[in-house]
Amino acid sequence: MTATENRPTYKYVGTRPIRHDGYDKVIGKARFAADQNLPGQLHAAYHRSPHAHARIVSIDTSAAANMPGVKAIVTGDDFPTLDAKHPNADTAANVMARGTAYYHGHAIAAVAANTRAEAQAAAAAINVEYELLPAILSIDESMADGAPLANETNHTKFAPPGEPSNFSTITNLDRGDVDEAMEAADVVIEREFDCAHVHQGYIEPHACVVDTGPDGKASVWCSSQGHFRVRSMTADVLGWDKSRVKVTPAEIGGGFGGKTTVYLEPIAARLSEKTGRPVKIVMSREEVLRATGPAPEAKLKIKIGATKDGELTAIDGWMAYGVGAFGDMAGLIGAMSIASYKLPNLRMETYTVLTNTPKSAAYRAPSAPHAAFAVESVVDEVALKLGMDPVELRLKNAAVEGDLTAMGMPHPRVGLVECLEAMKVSDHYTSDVPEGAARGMAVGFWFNIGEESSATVNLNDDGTAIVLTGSPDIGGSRASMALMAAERLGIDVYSITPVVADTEAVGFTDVTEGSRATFATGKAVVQACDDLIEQLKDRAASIMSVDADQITWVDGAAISAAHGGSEGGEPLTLAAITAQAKRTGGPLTATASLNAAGAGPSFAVHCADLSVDEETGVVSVLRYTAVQDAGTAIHPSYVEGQLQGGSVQGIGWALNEEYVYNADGVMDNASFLDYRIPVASDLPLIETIIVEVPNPAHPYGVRGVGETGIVPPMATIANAINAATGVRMTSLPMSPPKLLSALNKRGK
Amino acid sequence: MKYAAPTTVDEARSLLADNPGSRVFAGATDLIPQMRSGQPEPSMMVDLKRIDQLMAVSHDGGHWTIGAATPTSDLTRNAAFSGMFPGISEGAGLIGSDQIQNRSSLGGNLCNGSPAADSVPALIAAEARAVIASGDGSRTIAVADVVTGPGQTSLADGEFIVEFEIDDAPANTGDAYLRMIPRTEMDIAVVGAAVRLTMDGDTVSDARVVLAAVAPTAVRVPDAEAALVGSTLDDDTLAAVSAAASAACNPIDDKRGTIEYRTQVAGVLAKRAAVIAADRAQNGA
Amino acid sequence: MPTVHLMTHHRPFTGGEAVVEMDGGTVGAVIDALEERYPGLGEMLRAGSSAGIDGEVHAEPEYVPVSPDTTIYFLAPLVGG
Amino acid sequence: MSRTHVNCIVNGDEVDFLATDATSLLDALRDELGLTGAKEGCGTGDCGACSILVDGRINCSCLMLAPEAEGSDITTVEGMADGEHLHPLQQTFLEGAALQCGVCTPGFLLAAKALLDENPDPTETEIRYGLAGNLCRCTGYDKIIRSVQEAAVQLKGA
Repeated sequence: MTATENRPTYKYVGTRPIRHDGYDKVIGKARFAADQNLPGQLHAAYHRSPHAHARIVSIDTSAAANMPGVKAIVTGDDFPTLDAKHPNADTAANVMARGTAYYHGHAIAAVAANTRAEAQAAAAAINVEYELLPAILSIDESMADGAPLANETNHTKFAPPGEPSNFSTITNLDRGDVDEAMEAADVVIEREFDCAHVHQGYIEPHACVVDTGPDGKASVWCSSQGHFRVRSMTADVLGWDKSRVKVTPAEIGGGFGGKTTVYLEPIAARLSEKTGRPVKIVMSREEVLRATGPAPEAKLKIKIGATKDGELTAIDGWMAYGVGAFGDMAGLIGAMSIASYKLPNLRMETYTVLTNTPKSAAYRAPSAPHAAFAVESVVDEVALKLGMDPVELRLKNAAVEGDLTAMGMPHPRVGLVECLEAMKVSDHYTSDVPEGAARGMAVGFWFNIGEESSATVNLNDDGTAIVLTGSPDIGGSRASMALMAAERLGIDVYSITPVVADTEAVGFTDVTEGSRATFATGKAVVQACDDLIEQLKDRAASIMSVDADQITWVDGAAISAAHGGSEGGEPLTLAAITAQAKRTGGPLTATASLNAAGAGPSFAVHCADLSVDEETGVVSVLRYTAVQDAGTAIHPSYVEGQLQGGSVQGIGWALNEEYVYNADGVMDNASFLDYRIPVASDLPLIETIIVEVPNPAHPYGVRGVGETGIVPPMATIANAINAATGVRMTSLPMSPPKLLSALNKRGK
Repeated sequence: MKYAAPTTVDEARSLLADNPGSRVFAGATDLIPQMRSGQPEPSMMVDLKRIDQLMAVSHDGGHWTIGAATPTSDLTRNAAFSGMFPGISEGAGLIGSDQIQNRSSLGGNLCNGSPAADSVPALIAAEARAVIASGDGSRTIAVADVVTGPGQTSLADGEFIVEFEIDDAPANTGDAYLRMIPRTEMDIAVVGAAVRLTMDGDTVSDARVVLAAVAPTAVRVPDAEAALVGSTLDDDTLAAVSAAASAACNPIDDKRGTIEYRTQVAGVLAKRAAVIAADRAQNGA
Repeated sequence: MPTVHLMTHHRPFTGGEAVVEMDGGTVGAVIDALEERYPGLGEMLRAGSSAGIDGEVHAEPEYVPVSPDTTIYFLAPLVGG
Repeated sequence: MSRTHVNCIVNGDEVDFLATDATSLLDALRDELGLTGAKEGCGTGDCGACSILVDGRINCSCLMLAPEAEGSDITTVEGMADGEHLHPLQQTFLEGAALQCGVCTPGFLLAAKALLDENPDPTETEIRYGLAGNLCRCTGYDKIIRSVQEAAVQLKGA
């Protein structure tokens, strides 16, 4: 269902057409990266580090080079070393080790051969001599005084130049007087939390095919959330101009932030250059888990003070995010994502630390889920202690326009209160808790981002249209682009063909991340359509022999005031004008490019009913509802899908997903058998309520919806488990062994 | 690696004898993932699914005969078999997804040698026998004697299981298999428990309790069986069953569960399976 | 004069001041002026490349015009997944 | 490397191909026959993206050796539609927005077809367990389950 604030009624926006790319996806015709093949292509495979941290003394490729079918081998020596300040220096060091392996699974060498089996056999035959270095395998080890360095090239960001460090950021946020406020508080709750590494878990492993020609130009087909970023990263890692790399986006089989960087493309490009043949690389699932992603692990302490009538007066926190072997800002972003409450007094001490584990990658609202798990668990305890309804307590403190976020900036118009009100009256929240079950709820926030986008809209002479954008479609964005163009131009949504164009066919566009595609790229589409409407009015003026300022554009047609305006005269439809395009000045086409400001933050409120088998620690989620402010839902089905998908990823994170490392830093569960993402039988239907508080910075009010849905589930589940058992779980995942152990200790 | 698909048991014997390093397979649902994770490839994979005898399920002469390569979905779909041995059917039906069920077999599940194999405890509780092609003839041993340790069996090179024999369950007998997994499907058992009870009115006259995933092999729990026999499954009995099951555990800590967890939950599942088995013995499956 | 709000890690450069006033016709000009008064701060503000300007978040706001009543919040670069 | 000649029926047509004995049926379908609808998500039978029907039963083609297909009757997602008419499951998946990225969709469609072929009137729980061998990371399964329910209704009415 949708809870809509006063917003205009649209003809196409808010409808649910079958997505344009859907047909190919249900008949097996859609081309994902691994489905691409080129004549004469080779297959490449990796030799990866068996150690979590080791100096590479020597690499002997001679035996491998003489094996059947082998055409070329590359190592770190085949790539330039980028200056430490280069924005892609870490990416370059991650895609192929230079001198040091920083985690188990770090790429050491790659082999191209006639078949994948030959490449794998040769990769295994590469002989590498290592000198073991001390491996840092936890946040505590990394932060300990005198700890060995996880990566000797790392320096702390935002700090004066100094010695290498295990800290990527050490930053604080503060306002007000936290100590005084805690002193004055009637209730103070403090808890410590920890969160294991989790993976984005997209079903499609990373894959690419690259053909580097004799002219030195590389054509790349790959699975990515941003082919322009693949272009720039591939070029940078190889030391090439961007014009040497053309990236054609394949259909992408899930990303969730994990496909916002490169792993394979520069390696395939170099192998292809060396062999003169196209090179295909497809990761195995094991490689995906060992060498890509994951989201950071974290340890957090959160202390909240409140008055006896439920006003949250102060928050004092400590957060450390472990981001793997290369720098990041996860700790700072985690703290900045505390934005749901007024909280006049705030102090956050944050750290981003390195460990000898894979370089972490973005995962849906990156860093916010960890922080929300901690904060929303403590807020739940405050409500319990005060005997207040958890929704009422949150309504009393909910941030509204003008309230400060943790990073200090005031909120623009946001919809948290509306989401809480929608939850309060929802069928779920107003229903009785089922016998033997318990209920929990929590809220979540994500900033959403703008960034650069381009769009080109071409009108065909029969009045149909092509919409070209540079935003890979990871969950229905082509349909959204077509809906916005249809709305603007006043033509049927199925007369529009939305296309994700390659890097040489459309203007630069940033990655599909940060819930920005429908917001920022959508804004570019609308701008291009507005440009076309001006052109159409000019053409209509010519056809009608009136001045252009006499023409208005209404519902897909030009109306001439000189002919009586909307009251009289025949409207000239878009198709009637495009039919005359050749006679009135040529093709009708428009391009818009922008760096979109004003991304609208999005809030979500989730509620779960669950039962706990107190003898085994198994949690069964019985009912789940996700409420979220979408601004405006362009295609409500895919907005619901984002809420549902984010919720379920969060439920998996809450209950079972985790990287299990052994004492040597080797991931023990690198398969979909033992890295347990939720299966269909684990779940109930996920009910959704879309709240629409339009974002004034978007022509249709879009906020972006992709990310916020993963923020509330962990605390929602933890709060419900607490309600069911009286046990406050503070460690993710809340897996059966951990929950049973906590239940055993209950009351002791 | 070569592939061969013999159509007779004798043909399979010859292939194994003539090709050192060869292995038989049915569903390969364990074998292929093991090969992909870097374990050495066999020189030859001998596909047993084209031998009719290994794909047949029959019931006569007071016992069931189940071809070792028969897909477990054939067993779970077999109403007569599932009616007599709901616990065996339950265990067989828990080996992975529907996709896996159409490939996985009792022979493969047993000979993979995993202590967590879901179909094994109830087979042991039913005192099932494995008929093994051996040399030019065959030998028959208890299913309980096939697996000797993780990944290890008592089968010699060139031997393979042809079929399983399970005597009809006596009157007023019921069995049940429960396992604990973190998700609801697709996982390997963290703990499994099979119980088979024969009832005389409200009193247990015969009992078998077998646990999975808590020791190097599936284990029978004589103390739990002793506690059950002669009881009416009162609370004290169930507590004793639980305690005996936990005491029989010798598990490991791994990615799937801790020693503490496995030990405790083994007791819980044994107790719960006993209640279900008794109900089935008295009221039918 | 535009009001500039700084994050905690910027404040060592300003002697702890969280809010400063600084003239300039664009965000870039404001940053240049801040660098002149607080050496080192400018580089840091450009490295952290987002700013909230009168309620809207801008990425790399160098040439965004500011007026005397503009409020600027310098932020860490925001990303997404 | 010697290769085996395999004859089978795929989507109603008699076909033959050559594959090494270690080749998975999935790779043979994709690389030898050009049928790339089935995907490799894990290679270990844990995700179901490679699901196909073999003699009417749902199987993970990544867990089958190519020569095992000899003589069998295989259906891939490319063979689900009847000419220009989509299978009701394909239509309800489209209308119900049951796919986001779409990479798991072929496997889900075939697993759902196998489920409904055997059980035309499944409960929600039966659908969830029947599809538990297919992982989807985008949708949270909600719209997939609803679309299968809708297809079941349509198929019964047909």
